[in-house]
Amino acid sequence: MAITILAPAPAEAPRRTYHETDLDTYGEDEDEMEIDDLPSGHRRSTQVITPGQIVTDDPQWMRGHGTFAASDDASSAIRSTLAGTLQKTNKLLSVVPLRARYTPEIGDLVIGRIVEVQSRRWKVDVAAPLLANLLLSSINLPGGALRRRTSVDELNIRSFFGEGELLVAEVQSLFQDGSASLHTRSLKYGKLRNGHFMAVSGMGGGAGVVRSKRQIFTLQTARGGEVDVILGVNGYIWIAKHVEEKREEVGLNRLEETASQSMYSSQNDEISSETRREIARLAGCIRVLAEGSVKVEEDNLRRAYEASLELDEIEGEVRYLGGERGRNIVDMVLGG
Amino acid sequence: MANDAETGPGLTFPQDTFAKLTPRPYLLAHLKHKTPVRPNGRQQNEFRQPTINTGSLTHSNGSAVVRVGDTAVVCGVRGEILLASDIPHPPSDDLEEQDLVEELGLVVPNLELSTGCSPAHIPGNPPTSLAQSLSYRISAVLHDSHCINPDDLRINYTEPKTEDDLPDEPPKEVTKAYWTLYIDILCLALDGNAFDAALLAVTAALRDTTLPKAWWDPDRESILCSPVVSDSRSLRLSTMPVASSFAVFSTASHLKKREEAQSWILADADGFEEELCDETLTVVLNSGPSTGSGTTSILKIEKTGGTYIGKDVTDLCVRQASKRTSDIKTALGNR
Amino acid sequence: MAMLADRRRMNAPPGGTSPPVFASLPEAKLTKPIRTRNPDEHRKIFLRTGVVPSASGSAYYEISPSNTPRQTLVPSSSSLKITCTVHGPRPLPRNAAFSSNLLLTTHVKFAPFATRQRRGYVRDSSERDLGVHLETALRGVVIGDRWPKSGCEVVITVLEGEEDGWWADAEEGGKAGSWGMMNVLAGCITVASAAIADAGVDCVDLVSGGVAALTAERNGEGVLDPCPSEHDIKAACVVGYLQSRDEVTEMWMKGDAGSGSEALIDNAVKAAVLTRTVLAEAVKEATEMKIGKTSEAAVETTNTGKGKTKDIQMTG
Amino acid sequence: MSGPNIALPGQILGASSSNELGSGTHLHNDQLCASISGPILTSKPSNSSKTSKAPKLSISRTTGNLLPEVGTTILGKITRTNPRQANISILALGPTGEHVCRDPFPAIIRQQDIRATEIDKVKVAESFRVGDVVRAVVISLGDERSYYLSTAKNELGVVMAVSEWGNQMVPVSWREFMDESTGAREARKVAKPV
Amino acid sequence: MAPYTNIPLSPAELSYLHTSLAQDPPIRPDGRSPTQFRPLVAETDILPSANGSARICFADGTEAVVGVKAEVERTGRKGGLVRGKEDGEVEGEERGEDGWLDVSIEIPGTRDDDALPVFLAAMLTEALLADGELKGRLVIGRVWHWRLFVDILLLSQPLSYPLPLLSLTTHLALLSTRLPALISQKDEDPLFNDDWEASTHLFPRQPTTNEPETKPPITLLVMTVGTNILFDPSSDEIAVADAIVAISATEDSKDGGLKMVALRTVDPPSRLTSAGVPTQANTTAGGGLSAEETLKLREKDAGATVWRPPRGGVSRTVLGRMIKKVVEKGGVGEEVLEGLRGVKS
Repeated sequence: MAITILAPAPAEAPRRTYHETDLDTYGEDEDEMEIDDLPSGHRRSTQVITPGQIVTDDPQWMRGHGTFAASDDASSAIRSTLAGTLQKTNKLLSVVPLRARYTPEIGDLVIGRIVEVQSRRWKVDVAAPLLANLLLSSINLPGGALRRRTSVDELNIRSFFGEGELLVAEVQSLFQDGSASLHTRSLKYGKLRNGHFMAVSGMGGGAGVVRSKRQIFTLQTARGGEVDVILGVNGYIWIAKHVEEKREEVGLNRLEETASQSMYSSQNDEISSETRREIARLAGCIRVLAEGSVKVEEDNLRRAYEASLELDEIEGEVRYLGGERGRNIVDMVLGG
Repeated sequence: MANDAETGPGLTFPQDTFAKLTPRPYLLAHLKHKTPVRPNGRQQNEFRQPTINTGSLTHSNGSAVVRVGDTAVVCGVRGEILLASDIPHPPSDDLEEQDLVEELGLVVPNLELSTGCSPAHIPGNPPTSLAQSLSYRISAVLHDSHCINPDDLRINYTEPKTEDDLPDEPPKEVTKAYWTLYIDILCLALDGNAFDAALLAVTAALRDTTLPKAWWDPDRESILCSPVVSDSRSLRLSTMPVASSFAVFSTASHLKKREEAQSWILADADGFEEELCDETLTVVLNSGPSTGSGTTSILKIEKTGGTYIGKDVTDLCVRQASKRTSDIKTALGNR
Repeated sequence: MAMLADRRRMNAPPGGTSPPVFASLPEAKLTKPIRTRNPDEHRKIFLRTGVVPSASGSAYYEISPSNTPRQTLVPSSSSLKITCTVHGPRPLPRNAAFSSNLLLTTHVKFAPFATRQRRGYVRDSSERDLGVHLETALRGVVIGDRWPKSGCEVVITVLEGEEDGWWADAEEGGKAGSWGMMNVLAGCITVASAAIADAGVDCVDLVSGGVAALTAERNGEGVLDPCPSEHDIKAACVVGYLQSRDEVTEMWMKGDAGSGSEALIDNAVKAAVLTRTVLAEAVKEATEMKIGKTSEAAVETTNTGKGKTKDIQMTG
Repeated sequence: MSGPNIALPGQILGASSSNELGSGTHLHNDQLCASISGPILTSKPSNSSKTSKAPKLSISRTTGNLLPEVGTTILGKITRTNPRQANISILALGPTGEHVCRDPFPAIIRQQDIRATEIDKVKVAESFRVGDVVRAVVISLGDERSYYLSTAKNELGVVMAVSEWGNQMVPVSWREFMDESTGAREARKVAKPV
Repeated sequence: MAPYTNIPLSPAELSYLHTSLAQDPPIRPDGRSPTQFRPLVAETDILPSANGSARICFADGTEAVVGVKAEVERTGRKGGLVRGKEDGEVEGEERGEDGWLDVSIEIPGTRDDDALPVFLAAMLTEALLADGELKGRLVIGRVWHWRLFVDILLLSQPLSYPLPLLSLTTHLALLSTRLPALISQKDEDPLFNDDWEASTHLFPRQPTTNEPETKPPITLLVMTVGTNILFDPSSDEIAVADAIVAISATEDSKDGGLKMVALRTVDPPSRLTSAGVPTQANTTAGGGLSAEETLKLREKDAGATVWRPPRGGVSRTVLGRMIKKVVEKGGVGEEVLEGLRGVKS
């Protein structure tokens, strides 16, 4: 059947991820916020606050992000500016939006796409409200650390990164306006090739990529060998064939040479059909996780991948992981 | 100074390159030469000879294609019907007959430059100020010269006698509708002096215009026309306006004293010369429709920019324009 | 029809005007024109390049009406007259982003006097649609990656457009099908290809336009280059065809071809092959002329180069 | 005219294995094809290049080069200067401007690309003035607007200049032009005559 | 989701996608089979004030709404020729006019006169008018006719080429469209029955089964990569398409199969992508090749190892195969129509 047409259904209630189940006791009472019971830190209440709603008028709390004090309220009242959930950090109350653009923070591992090439820097889309900067001086140049940055590099700037190209980088610093400055001065950062890009929502709210132990990991797939997954904190994801670095064969000086040869290459290596299929399967897993409002992180992804293989064995192989099959995978992931 | 010729390799540039890099000195060098001749090979007072083709557009009542050097203009005249009953403010009775065309807006000339005719006129934009002013100037010439006879545009109807009429009163003739002439001028290639070429195309197209026989059909309460060619009639132009434009090239600059400046009058400037000239003069002469007929009168003298053109120069230009006018009439008369 | 007043143009009288309505008179002898050509014969095409010197490339395309004597004021069969100018490759406008390819844009406009119904000066949707078709036909032909950071504008003015049907039929069913547009598109493709070649932009091939139709009068048998006033068209197809690669960059087909769609496409390609001979001839001729000119010019510069040098020095 | 053999775009010129790719051609299905219309030029393989043994086929461009490329020598006019760079409009391509551009291409000469030596001491204002005609070479396609040019060679630099008094000047040294009617000297990056 | 939707993909991505899709069988990024559509949610009769309406949305949030409104209009005459009484005015079947169908498309982020909505509207219009039946149904009499306004709204940013979505929604909306029943005589000033129950479907239905006897056409987007033919391409897939064709098909009243009524090639965006640089020609490592040598290298590579925008067009055989896949018995077109049959209001 070429086409599946579904009847419209009312919007599904947001799914709760397994580690949040212990919070179920909060917010049961619609009218009253049990702020005191809310644990401090990165846990949030499950109750949704709407813009303008009074969060509290208890004077013990301080106003954090996503809140404001209206002039005609009692001086202690705190109102929300967003639709989101409440988060408490000691005495600071902030509202975390349900869905928002990524807000860069120093040290974040992000994936970005070059939007504009300027004379000494690039403008990079990292799904944040403002474009990030990547300075020519913040990238690894072929030839190693000793190589001097000459004006020739400025003339060749487009051969490092051109418009549309993807890179993985770290947020080095933030500007006054909140935009990020990136760097790629590590061998694990740099230009991306040999794979597939996808975007889900990133840190800032909603399901999507979250900050976790590891953003970059390698998965041993069933048939397609090793596949690298890079989960950018900004919600941009790269799934690519794992390419072994040939460390042993070359000496120290030559290492730099080989690294530089491929460092800014846009030429893909040979990738087998099996690997491509596994990359597509992983992409499908990420998509069902995101659509099922489950956090996209290493453990969940591994579980989803296993689940998809299991389902293939039980129900026969289905390459397209959407609809019913997708929901089953999400259930299996949440089931642990 | 002779050794200077060897000083720079730049000085053996091809002519086109010279013209592009240093246009003013290039033109100046030509005009200051012992036997001055313009870069385009013409004499100072020499106009480009037009070629005129009429009647090539099948959907127009009249049309003309005019090529003047590398400037090419197409003009199509299309007649549509304006019902007298649709006119919101009917003309008052004391209106001079000859002003009727202008009053009712029966002639609608529009000049379009955005046809890709030159790199500077790329379509997709509203008409440039140049295009707007050219349309307006052509409209003004057509109205001021009264070259179109309002009677040619009337569609009259003789009302049948009714019983109320007095028996010996002559049958009453009323104008039920007017022909409106849409004059659409497209510049296909532009190399300077669009106005002369456009006006020439308009007059040639108007001379070529035939309007179908039209009558009021009382049953249908509308105007009907005859599709038969032999029923149609030509527009009779009572006068023929011809434009001749001149440009002034001057060495005047803020670094020089005014007396040291030199100036040249260039007839029918091309695109390259127009770029370098600030002062222009256009003379429109009006005369009888055919060769040698009627007296020639000055319809318009338009001058823009600069301070060089005085009484004497104007006089000279008018004389050259007069010669130009008779040339044009010969060219037109041949068809 | 009353047009919106446009302050930048001369406008129609406020009362609004309407095109003349013709009476059917016995002496007018109105007969629908009949195709006299063979079904696989193309009308004669006139094509010449280099008609607008100030443009990088240009061409003029004409199909003259097939029947000659004219007794009625409204022509029975239409003709096609198209001019095309190409500007570029040239630098992109100031605000444009970097592009590693040639950015080709097309612009198709009918002259106000191009069709029986007078057209306005602002592009209408059918003209924009033609522009998109033409862009599709041309983008596959130019080798864009050889012209980084540059743009190329293809501007087409249709001086005379093909009719959509016989004018006296028009009152019944209005302007049905707008079949004339397909002939106009085929003309636009051919003339643009000539103008692009004239401008010296790298192309993988010459692209020529061809039209074929299935008509009611010939049961199932297709005709090449249909003149809409001579037929009752059921389905028609335009292609932009690359003969040396046997590829199609643009195809536009509509109407009820039933099972004959494949034959219809083949016929359209046949028509495009016929146009291509004219196109190739015109491009070749123009190239020969240019070679002649440049060699002459080369001789001239060497002779006059010194003389001009002196002229310039005199101004110092 | 019994002119040369003219190729049309799309025309097959031969197998790509036995012919070397030249300008104005492209490859399609192992065939070398013309991509512009013009006379076919065949050049013998040069002995120095080891890679190509086949003759090189190219189509001569009747329109001349259309775009500046890296390595193209150009002629242009200075439109603006500031301490870091000079803005210039490219008006013609080729060492003597054989091909005139229909539209000017915007370009810049950075301060460090003006001279080959003593780069740090070079001042833009002592090298170019607005209106100077300059010969330069393209060193980069640059950003979305400007090409990057260099005059860091003897034969590159200002070839024609007008003095403050509006008179044509003549070059008198590698760094000066002179107005012969006033005798005044002005500093420039002078192109060495070739 | 991405704030800059019009940035091109990187050459490495394009190359990866293209080779994946060119495999046999093709590997689509979301694992679909070549003829598989993304699942969609559809319903009809969602706008009570319209004569007919429908809504379709994709899982990624793309959503389209179509409303059909019919108005009564006097049939006018513009120019041309009037036949005199002596000719004996032909009293025949009145034919509808193309101008009576008014399709307008609104896509967020584009203007009404942008190329995309103009092109899409023209394509949908010509498919609807192709067989002349629809406009014939708009005739009320000699003097009056219906004028049909089909307003198509894309509610979200177009994440992929929105044509199939809009076409399927339009199909459903027209199927559900009803016109009030006429009470007055043919050429009188028209008067209608205000009972909605008495209204008739624009596409008449069998009285017993309530199944439509004829159906409006559907327009499908088909793309090729190499020799593979893919249906309902996503935006990533379109970015590397060698050729894209929109094919409109409708049910053939004669044999119950499908027939093609319109076809248009769509300019593949892949032609405007930037080419990749082969590692050999990469200048970042210093040294590097001259401009001419780089060009030669790229030309010889011809997209084999790095991405190069496709050149030329599509062969006639591939075109023929695409048409066949849509209209053949048991082909994709039939399956789509079958799927749409199940949509309830």
